[in-house]
Amino acid sequence: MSLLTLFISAAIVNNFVLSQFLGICPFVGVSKKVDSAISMGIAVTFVMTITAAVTFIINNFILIPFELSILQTVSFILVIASLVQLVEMFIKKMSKPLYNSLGIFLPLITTNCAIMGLALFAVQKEYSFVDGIIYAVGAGAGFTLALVIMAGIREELELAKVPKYFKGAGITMIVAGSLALAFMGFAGLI
Amino acid sequence: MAKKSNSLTYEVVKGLWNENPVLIQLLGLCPTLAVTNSAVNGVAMGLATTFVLLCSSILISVIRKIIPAQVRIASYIVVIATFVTVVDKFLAAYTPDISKALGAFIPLIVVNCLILGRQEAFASKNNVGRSILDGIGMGIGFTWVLTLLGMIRELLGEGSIFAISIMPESFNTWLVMILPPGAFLTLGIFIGLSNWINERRVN
Amino acid sequence: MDINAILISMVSMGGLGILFSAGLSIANKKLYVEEDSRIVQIADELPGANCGGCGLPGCNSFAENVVNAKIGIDGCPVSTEDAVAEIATIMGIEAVAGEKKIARIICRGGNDETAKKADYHGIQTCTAAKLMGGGEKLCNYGCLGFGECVDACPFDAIFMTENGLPEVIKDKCTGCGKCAEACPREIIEIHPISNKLFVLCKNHDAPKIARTVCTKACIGCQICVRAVDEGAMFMDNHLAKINYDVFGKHPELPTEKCSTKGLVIIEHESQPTEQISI
Amino acid sequence: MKTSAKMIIVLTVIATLSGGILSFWNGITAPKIKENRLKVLKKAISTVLPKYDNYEELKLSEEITLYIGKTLKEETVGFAFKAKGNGFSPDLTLMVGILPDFSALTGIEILEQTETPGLGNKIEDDEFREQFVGLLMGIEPNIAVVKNRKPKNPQKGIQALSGATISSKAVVFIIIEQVKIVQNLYNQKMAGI
Repeated sequence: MSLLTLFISAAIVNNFVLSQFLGICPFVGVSKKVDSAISMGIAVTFVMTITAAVTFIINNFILIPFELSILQTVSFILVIASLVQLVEMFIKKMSKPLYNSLGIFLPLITTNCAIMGLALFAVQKEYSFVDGIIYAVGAGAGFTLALVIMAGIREELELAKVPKYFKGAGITMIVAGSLALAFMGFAGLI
Repeated sequence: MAKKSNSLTYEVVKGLWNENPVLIQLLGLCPTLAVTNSAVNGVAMGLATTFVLLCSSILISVIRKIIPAQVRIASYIVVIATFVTVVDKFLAAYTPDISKALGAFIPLIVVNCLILGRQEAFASKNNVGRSILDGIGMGIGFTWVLTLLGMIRELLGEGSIFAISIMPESFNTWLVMILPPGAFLTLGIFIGLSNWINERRVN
Repeated sequence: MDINAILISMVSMGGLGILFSAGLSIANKKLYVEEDSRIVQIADELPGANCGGCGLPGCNSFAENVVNAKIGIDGCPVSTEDAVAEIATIMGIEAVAGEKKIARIICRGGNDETAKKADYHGIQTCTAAKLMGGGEKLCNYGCLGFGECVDACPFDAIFMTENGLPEVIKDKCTGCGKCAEACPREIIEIHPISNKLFVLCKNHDAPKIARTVCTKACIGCQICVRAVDEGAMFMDNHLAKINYDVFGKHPELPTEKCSTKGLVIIEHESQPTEQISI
Repeated sequence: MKTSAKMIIVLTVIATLSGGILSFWNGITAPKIKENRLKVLKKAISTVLPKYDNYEELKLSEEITLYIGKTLKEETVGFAFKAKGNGFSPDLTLMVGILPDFSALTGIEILEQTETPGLGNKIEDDEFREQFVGLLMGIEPNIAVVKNRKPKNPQKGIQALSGATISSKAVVFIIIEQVKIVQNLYNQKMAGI
């Protein structure tokens, strides 16, 4: 699978949010405004790339040599949680404005299914180091794409006369449903 | 919400409806959408999550005093991950077909926002007894929503419930119900419905 | 189950644990940003729903603002009384019981009171109606009646009556001010609940026009301003206004003198608690 | 100093304990899991190969193992091996059975697939899989995938599933590719001994 097809398949064809159902919690929570969606997307892509690199190292140099695949889940999530906390502290120290726009989302990322999903799929599909990174960047791009489209639509929704009971999460789900339908059109592209 | 004043029964009941994890708090949506293409999967995922939620609530509410603040999230997550792997291996060993059906979504219970959410919001602030009740309430609340969602999607998507075919042969199945869009639409309508029911109940 | 497999896995997990906890503790020391520890304590007291009712993006920023005293400790409309008390103890100031604020509708120009100058079929929101020549009603200061405030209220504490005027459900309203923001004519004001006396009109037209525009408008006859002592009330371009900090102490109320009953004590008017479904 | 020491101790203790519990639990469940996997493998091989009594494993390369079905009289009945590839959606895994001389297929079984439910996943139906029994291999031109009518010569073509041409073609393409690879690996192995 050439890198480009890998990127496109991760970003669009098998979009992490719309066809694999990963990362729905931030998808509903953060997609109120386009700028917060973009910074959330960047934060997620950034953490995904580091996670892909670190989990590849841990998996291939610690877990497989010692047949510890049972520790896969535990070690990965420990890595992700600590990494996110380190990144948050780092950003908080280095630049306050970046922290204000980006940092508040970082605690949300720890419980983000997309990151853990990415780590597990990369291991399941036995991607090499470079493939893993491209897969992570593609998945991050797909996540950001879905989030930004959703944020754009939801900004319009503010003005629309949404029926009272569907306001908020209900209408978001239905709009996400139609988005998933659209993304299904990409199936078979790769 | 005041922490002390809730009576014990309220702790359990609140998870079922008025603080239902999926419909009201919008937690744990990833497995809710992904796995409920059949009722059996819904039940299995619900019970697996409840087991993990219960065990981790108990353990975390016991050790909450000794965990320093900076390592709080990391240690909670390691505890949850341990229980998840236990469940994952248990299912793979004793019920292989369910494990195959649920596939990658069992390890993803670790990052299920519901569990870490409850630990942060509740188990880390209350004693063991209350956390158990809260865990049971939230778990059952999560399970019945998943099962109902699974039933509806299976009924419309394959014309059967728990693999017993119900719909007449003439009914051509709504393929979309099994696919991702169906999941989003059904959950959206579910949330709308529950808001409406809440509205009627209030006045 | 062989022991050394268990040992290997314990050692490797332990190694990872040490690696990351050491990293975190070093980071904790080196990257320590002096942050007021009270922020974390206050954040724990708050409901954590990040609803934005206090006008700030989320509970952490509310806690931060409370600590550097940019916002009152009762700024969070949704938190309970004992949470406010708890925050006060953290902040070390005595808890001035945050008086419950609620929204008040400063207009009584419903469909019965004002005549219609047009039949509006455009976009059914107040902002749109206001842009299109000031909506349906004759009065260009009064309520437009398309319920944008009802949509904006996150607590469903406001509803439209048949008479085309919004009405606030006292015990549901948390005074978050979302409806006041949403109303393009600023008809809705947020007042402490103990404040009972209002001039329920926003009309600045001259007396002759005001009288034709709406039966309950303040026509600017100044009887009330002359009836109370100096400074309690004042005229602002044909509209009587109350100076609350002075007026609050004044027992004698000139409501019966008002020619169009624009000056009203809210208490008599029964605030409905059950909601008529529209 | 106290808090950071406490931090290190707490997290390491929790991590080590969880490592211990998990590998202890792994000790209990690993044999069961291996057993289940073996059962699935056995079932797949038995559906793919003609009647046989036991099978041996021959490791051709890092990922490819050849399962050789033998009767009691040590007479090889056929070979079976796994084939992986992408169908309409990724990760399509099959078990392929073939005569010892690699001339014709003896049957196929779909191990894992995520094709579109209701359309692509019909490749698992017996009616579609039966067509592969007796399919000739190594012929030019390759196997014809025919739409909505029976192929002229059932040994040279299969009828694609209606509405799932991509999946049907993918199955055929994966098999042809894998047969070529396994064939020359097998020949190298045989030449090597």
